[in-house]
Amino acid sequence: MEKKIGCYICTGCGLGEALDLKALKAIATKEQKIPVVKDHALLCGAEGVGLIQKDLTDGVVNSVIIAACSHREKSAEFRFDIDLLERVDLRDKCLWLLDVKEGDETAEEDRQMMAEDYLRLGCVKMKKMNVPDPFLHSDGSKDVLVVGGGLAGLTAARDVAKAGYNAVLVEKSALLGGKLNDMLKVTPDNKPPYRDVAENFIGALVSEVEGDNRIKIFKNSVVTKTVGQPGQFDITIKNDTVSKELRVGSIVVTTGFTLYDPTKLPGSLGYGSSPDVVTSAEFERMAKAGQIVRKSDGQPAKRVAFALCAGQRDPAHLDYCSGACCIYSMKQAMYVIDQYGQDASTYLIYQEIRTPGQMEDFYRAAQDKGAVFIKGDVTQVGSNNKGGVAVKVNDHLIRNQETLDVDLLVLATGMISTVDTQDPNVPSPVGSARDELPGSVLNLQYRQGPSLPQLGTSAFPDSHFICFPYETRRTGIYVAGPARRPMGIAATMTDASGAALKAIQAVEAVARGVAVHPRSGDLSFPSYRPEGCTQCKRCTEECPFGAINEDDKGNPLFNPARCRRCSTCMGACPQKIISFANYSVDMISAMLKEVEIPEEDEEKPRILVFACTNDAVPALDMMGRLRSPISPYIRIIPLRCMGSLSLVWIADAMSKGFDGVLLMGCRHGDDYQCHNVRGSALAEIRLSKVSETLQRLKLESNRVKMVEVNIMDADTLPGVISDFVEQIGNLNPNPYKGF
Amino acid sequence: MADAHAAGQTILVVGGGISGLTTAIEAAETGYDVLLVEKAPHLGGRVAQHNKYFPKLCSPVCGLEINFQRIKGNPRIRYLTLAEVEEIRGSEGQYTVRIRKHPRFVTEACTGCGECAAACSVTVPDPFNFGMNQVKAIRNNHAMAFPSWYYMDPEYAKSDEAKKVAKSCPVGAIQPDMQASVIEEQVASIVWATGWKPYDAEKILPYGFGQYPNVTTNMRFERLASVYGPTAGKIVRPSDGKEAKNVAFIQCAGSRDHNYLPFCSRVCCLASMKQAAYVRDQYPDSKVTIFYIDLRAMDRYEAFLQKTRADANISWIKSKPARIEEDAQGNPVVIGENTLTGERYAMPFDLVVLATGMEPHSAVDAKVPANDATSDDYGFVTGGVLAAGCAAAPTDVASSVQSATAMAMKAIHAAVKKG
Amino acid sequence: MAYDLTFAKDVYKKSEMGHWIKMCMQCGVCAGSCPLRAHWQHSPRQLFQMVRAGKRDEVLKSSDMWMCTSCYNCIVRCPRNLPITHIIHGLARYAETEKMTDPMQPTRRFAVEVFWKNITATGRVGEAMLTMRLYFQDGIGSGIQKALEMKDSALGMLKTRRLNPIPFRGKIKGYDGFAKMLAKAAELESKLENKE
Amino acid sequence: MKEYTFFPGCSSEHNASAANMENSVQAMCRLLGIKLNEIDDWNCCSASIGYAGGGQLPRMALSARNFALAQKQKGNADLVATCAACWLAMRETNERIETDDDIKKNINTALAEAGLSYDGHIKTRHMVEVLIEDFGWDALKAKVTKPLKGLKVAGYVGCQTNRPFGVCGDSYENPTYLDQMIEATGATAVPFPMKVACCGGALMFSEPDKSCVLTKQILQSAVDNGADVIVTPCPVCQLNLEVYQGKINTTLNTNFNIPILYYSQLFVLSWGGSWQDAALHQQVIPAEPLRRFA
Repeated sequence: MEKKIGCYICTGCGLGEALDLKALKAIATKEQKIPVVKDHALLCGAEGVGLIQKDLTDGVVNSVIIAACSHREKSAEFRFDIDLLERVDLRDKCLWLLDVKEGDETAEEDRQMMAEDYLRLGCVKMKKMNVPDPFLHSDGSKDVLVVGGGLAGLTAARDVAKAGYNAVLVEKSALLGGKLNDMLKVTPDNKPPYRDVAENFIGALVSEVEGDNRIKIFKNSVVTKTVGQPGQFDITIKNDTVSKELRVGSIVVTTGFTLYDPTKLPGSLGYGSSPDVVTSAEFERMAKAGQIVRKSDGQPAKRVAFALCAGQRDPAHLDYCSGACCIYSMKQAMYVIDQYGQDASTYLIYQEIRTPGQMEDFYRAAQDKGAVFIKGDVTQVGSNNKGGVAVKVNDHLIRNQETLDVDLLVLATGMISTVDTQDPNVPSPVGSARDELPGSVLNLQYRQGPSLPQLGTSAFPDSHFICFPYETRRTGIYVAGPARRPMGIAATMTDASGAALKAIQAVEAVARGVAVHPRSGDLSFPSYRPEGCTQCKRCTEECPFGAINEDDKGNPLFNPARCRRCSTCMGACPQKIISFANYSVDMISAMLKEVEIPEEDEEKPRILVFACTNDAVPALDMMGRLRSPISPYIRIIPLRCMGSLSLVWIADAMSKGFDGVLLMGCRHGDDYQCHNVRGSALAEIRLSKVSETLQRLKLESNRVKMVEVNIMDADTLPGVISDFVEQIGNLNPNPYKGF
Repeated sequence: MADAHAAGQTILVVGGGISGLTTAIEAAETGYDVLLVEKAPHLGGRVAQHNKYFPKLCSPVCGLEINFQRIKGNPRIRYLTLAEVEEIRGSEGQYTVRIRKHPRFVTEACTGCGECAAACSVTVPDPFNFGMNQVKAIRNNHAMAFPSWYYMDPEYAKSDEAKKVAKSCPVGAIQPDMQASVIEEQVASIVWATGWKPYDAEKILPYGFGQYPNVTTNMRFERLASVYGPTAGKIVRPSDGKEAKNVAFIQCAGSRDHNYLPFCSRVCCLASMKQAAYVRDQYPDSKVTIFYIDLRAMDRYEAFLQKTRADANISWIKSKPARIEEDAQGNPVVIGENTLTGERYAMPFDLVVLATGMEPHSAVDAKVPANDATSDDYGFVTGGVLAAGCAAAPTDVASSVQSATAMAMKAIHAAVKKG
Repeated sequence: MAYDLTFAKDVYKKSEMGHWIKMCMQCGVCAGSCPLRAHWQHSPRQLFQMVRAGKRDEVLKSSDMWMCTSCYNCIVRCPRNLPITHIIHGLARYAETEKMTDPMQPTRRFAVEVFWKNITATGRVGEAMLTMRLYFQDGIGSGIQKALEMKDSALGMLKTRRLNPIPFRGKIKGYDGFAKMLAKAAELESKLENKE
Repeated sequence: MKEYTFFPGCSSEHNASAANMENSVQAMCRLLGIKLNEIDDWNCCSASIGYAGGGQLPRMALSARNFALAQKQKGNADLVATCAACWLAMRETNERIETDDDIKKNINTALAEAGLSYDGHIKTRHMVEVLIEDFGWDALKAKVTKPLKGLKVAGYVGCQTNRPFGVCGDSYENPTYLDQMIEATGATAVPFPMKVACCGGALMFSEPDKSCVLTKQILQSAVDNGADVIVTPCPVCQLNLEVYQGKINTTLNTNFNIPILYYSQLFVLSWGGSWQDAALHQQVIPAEPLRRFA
């Protein structure tokens, strides 16, 4: 398709008064050779939009440059049915960011220069952009694989099917239902009445799933291999005898949890010292069998103590709270009271009672039934002369150390995810129990390994994002339920439904060839020039989403459907051979080269700012809205993500004559805010090598600086910028000016 | 199927906070048409008023910005601001809803240039900052507000000045005579995501909020700690502007209490730990005391509790204070029993922050207007429509988003059934 | 004394409003609300936890319950709606019926031996007699001393005709029925207190 | 003329400690047009301290007998009490009888011994509720002929007219009805943080040293806030605050000499009643600051 570019300049919001329109139009037409250049006093108004639309309808134009306000404004007005649209921000980041006194000619001139540069950048970018040709495949699948047939898996499979998609449900054991099969009753969680234990509903759910012809069920089976990408995941399902291959579009992992190994608990909790010290899971099975008795002699267990946080919230064991144990233990205390009535004595020994939300009702109900709550610790467990268990309790609330004689001591051990996780930054996951985990649940054939990335030190394959809890580093793969994070029954069902939604959303996105969050709808994807590749593997190692595999020669093998379009690979490539149709190393180089660099004697330095489009650019827009002025010498070029930073750009900027380069990326480290996880961190690492480049050019290393910018930094950012401008001002002008 | 879209398959989402935004965007990006209805002038809801999120201490605006970009880029989402659902008829699959659109007095032509606010001489207590400062009667709530169109207070719209100010708008976007309008829509499913409001601390009489200036609430404290708040982020005492370096947080102020809100609001413990960090970060020589009944840092949030515990200048007292008095210096004095030591204390502080709980809007000013709507004893929605986030239960942001995504799934089920 | 619920279950059943004790969540509001907090050893919520821990002697022998001035602060502030004032009164009464209270506990002596006797003797409070009994319960000496301490006030009361010079007062007209009623009530009460 | 069944309570008897309340209340009612029909042969309500000697049933039987007599003599007309303790004890008893069937049964078995029975349905009200609800602020203000201009009064609500039932739904922590009454007489209600603090109540008899400390704090706060007099609706509070000032002055070396009055005395005086009508001659600590209005 031949590009027919039209450039439309808005003179509203004071632009007309502040800027020399004729000069701007001259830049577009004469200098940049844009065939159609028009202006309007209110481009976002019906008339202005009509002006553009007419040119599009008449076929005079098929690609549009709008020189007006920030791309964050008026998006609805400027939504046209075209492939290429570029916004040049003359208002928010130029007019509103410059403090120009009436009649101050120098300042007015500086402002005009900035506007002209931004118009140039826009024109060059448009000329360099190509229409992305979406990644589509004919042999894709929209089926969803659900691994694990417990509560979460059943819920996910059912919800996928109800939405009109096919689900493949793989269950390791011989029957569906998972942990709930062992439960006598279930906690009410977020369904009223919150006071009462609820009937176990797993049977109904299992038959609903087994009766749904959209759900294909594999029992006694595991996934031994997962190859490919969303829309084209080829998985191998193996039961003891045969292996079977099939293709699915996306994956929900719901393999649930195992409980912390009670034999690893401190001896003071007495597990193993007596058959009458049991875990809550063991107690639940006893209750289900109608056998709330001493294991030792079969006598009725009317006096039962529950030790909460048996290993949880203890760095030596599990450094997290298991979320559901308080409520779960209250439920079990109710079993005892319901069975033995007036003769029952139940004690819950706790650190903090955690019954969030409406579950406070359940806490009150447990007390109302007569359960006694003791804030304190179990300091020692022995046997007593009555053939029961003697529990030494340190009661913090009445500062009292007493023995508690019971028939049973129940240890509420904590949940551990059954998902194998990995994190290059974290050597070994917490909780030694993880060593005994079975093999990988998906066994991903990914360059970056078979497992799912874990969250920090938690060993859970959970999301780092508060706002986007389903965003993980493996596109199209979603973990739900206690496999992702310790949680109770209602939370598990909610989580599974959410994951099911994300799974069908992913297959729909792939079918349309668009990206999912954070660059939802982006049609572009990376490609490379094989002849230029040196097999350095940086792209395959650095991709935050493990999207790139390697072929047998060590060349990158892109999986566009795994790709989130962050362009980290592009920045990682020392050969500059990775690019997107509408975003490339060459494009940014060309843009920065187009900036007018005044002669040295004009004493008008030029400072290039690379700003992350996610947080830094909005922060700059916010500065505009607050009218907090910055130096007229800076030129801002937005980047998709700092991860795309190519050192070539620094070199080009320097040889072009820029006096300094300031990079604005998102916070990295443990609490990183980079929407692409590693982008800004990787940029920082690359930058550490920039000094070589600068030395080669005989330039001071402090001409280049990277800063972390938070989206709400509009208050401090002006200072950051002026400090850098001042710092550059103290250096001699870049000697390469005018070369 | 997802690719067929008969009319009336639209999903109505009520509430444009983090939950409503999520349901709307996730459903739209899966291929469904969504109508998002928000009562306030801007989207973003309660989280937009927060300074930072726990446990990462990052700005809510960061995630909101991404969501707003997704809305801007997605023609499947229609949104209405200053709009309320007045009536719901019919049932899942075929609802008819009546929506009232309150006048904004500013049209979508607004370019956000700010001329009108400059021309406006009338100021009002800023509702966005809980009235702790004054703002113009025509404004937008904050520089990152979306949509960025200004709005005018209805009272001011009646004034003569409003008509003059209207003339000051270069694009003629201001219409002081704008009227409310009512529309009807056919939708397949409805997700109620009306969120929560801070419990009215004045009802908690023993703590003297409203009586003692230096007793404040956690939501007010969020604004106090925000650089875009009434004090430009300086944490000071309302009474005399003195730096608040000795700050107490009282948990369960209104929550877990039969006299007020019997349920646990879930987030307050973690929110106070976060706010303790605000104080400690701003004043290295500050001291923080947290009064609590049980510390509820569920699942992996435990790590945040441990991190906070590591700070020796933050002390913890397991006690629900009985009452607050004020001493001669205007210091609130917190009185109660330390339940772990048995000691009776009376401790003065520069500032006391009440960790007030969540009152669901669906219990007070956003009840579901449908005959078959059901809710629990506390006003959380349990039936008749789908409920996401804090309309269903008190939850933190991440859990709200999970809930909202799940509700997008349930909403799609209804749409599929219809289609 | 090891943990045991026998005592607690007895209190739940027999002590006035005693069954509410199991609902306490140990927040401590009652303690901070009590005007006598400087004087007791165990706050109400501690007493409740002690009851649940089975500490019968410590609870019943303690003088803490006898510190209650019936100000009702704890009741209106308790987040769990426990009628704390009544529970405390109930525990005091329970201790009394179990003969566990220190007989010399001043409020116990006043309430049981002086006040109750006084009102049941005639049907109404005889203030003068009440005061005399109160002062002279430890014998003439300390009685005179206490009386002298309050001499001026007493004279003032007499002068302003707010104290009856004649300590003895007549019974109410329906005293016989009144007495029978009380006897019956007491009988039913003890049945209640010893019900199994 | 509004009529009510009346339960004066022991301290309001002739020559009893609250005779000044009783006399001023009677005068107040005459001026306002209230007829109080006293229950014939009433007995002590047992107050709250009755718990220890009587326990549950005997304690409530006492109040129940009063209700039974009232019902027999005056039907179910509202029963008005002037003493906080009586009002509370009667209200509690009635509430338990109406809500707890076992109590109702047992109480009536006991009442039967006296040939009586009671199954609830009599509303117990405090005199101040009658003034506020049945007459209203305007009516109370309208009667003022001698405004107590310039008189600075600390309104001491105390405990039992405030908790757990409260007067006219007023706040437990900061009730305002008493201040409003003071202002209604033309006097000034001074700020008084101790208005709902406990004076030590019944413990004053058994453990005066403990109670005197509480009483002292209340007196101190009133004085610090510039009050000429303290006004209260409660006879126990009145007695503790007035009669123990001497003891407090000697034991806690203070020198209080502040008159402690009843709201009813202020009304009577401001409504043109005489010194005698207001029973101001019955103050142990003379009400000198009110002289100029007599």
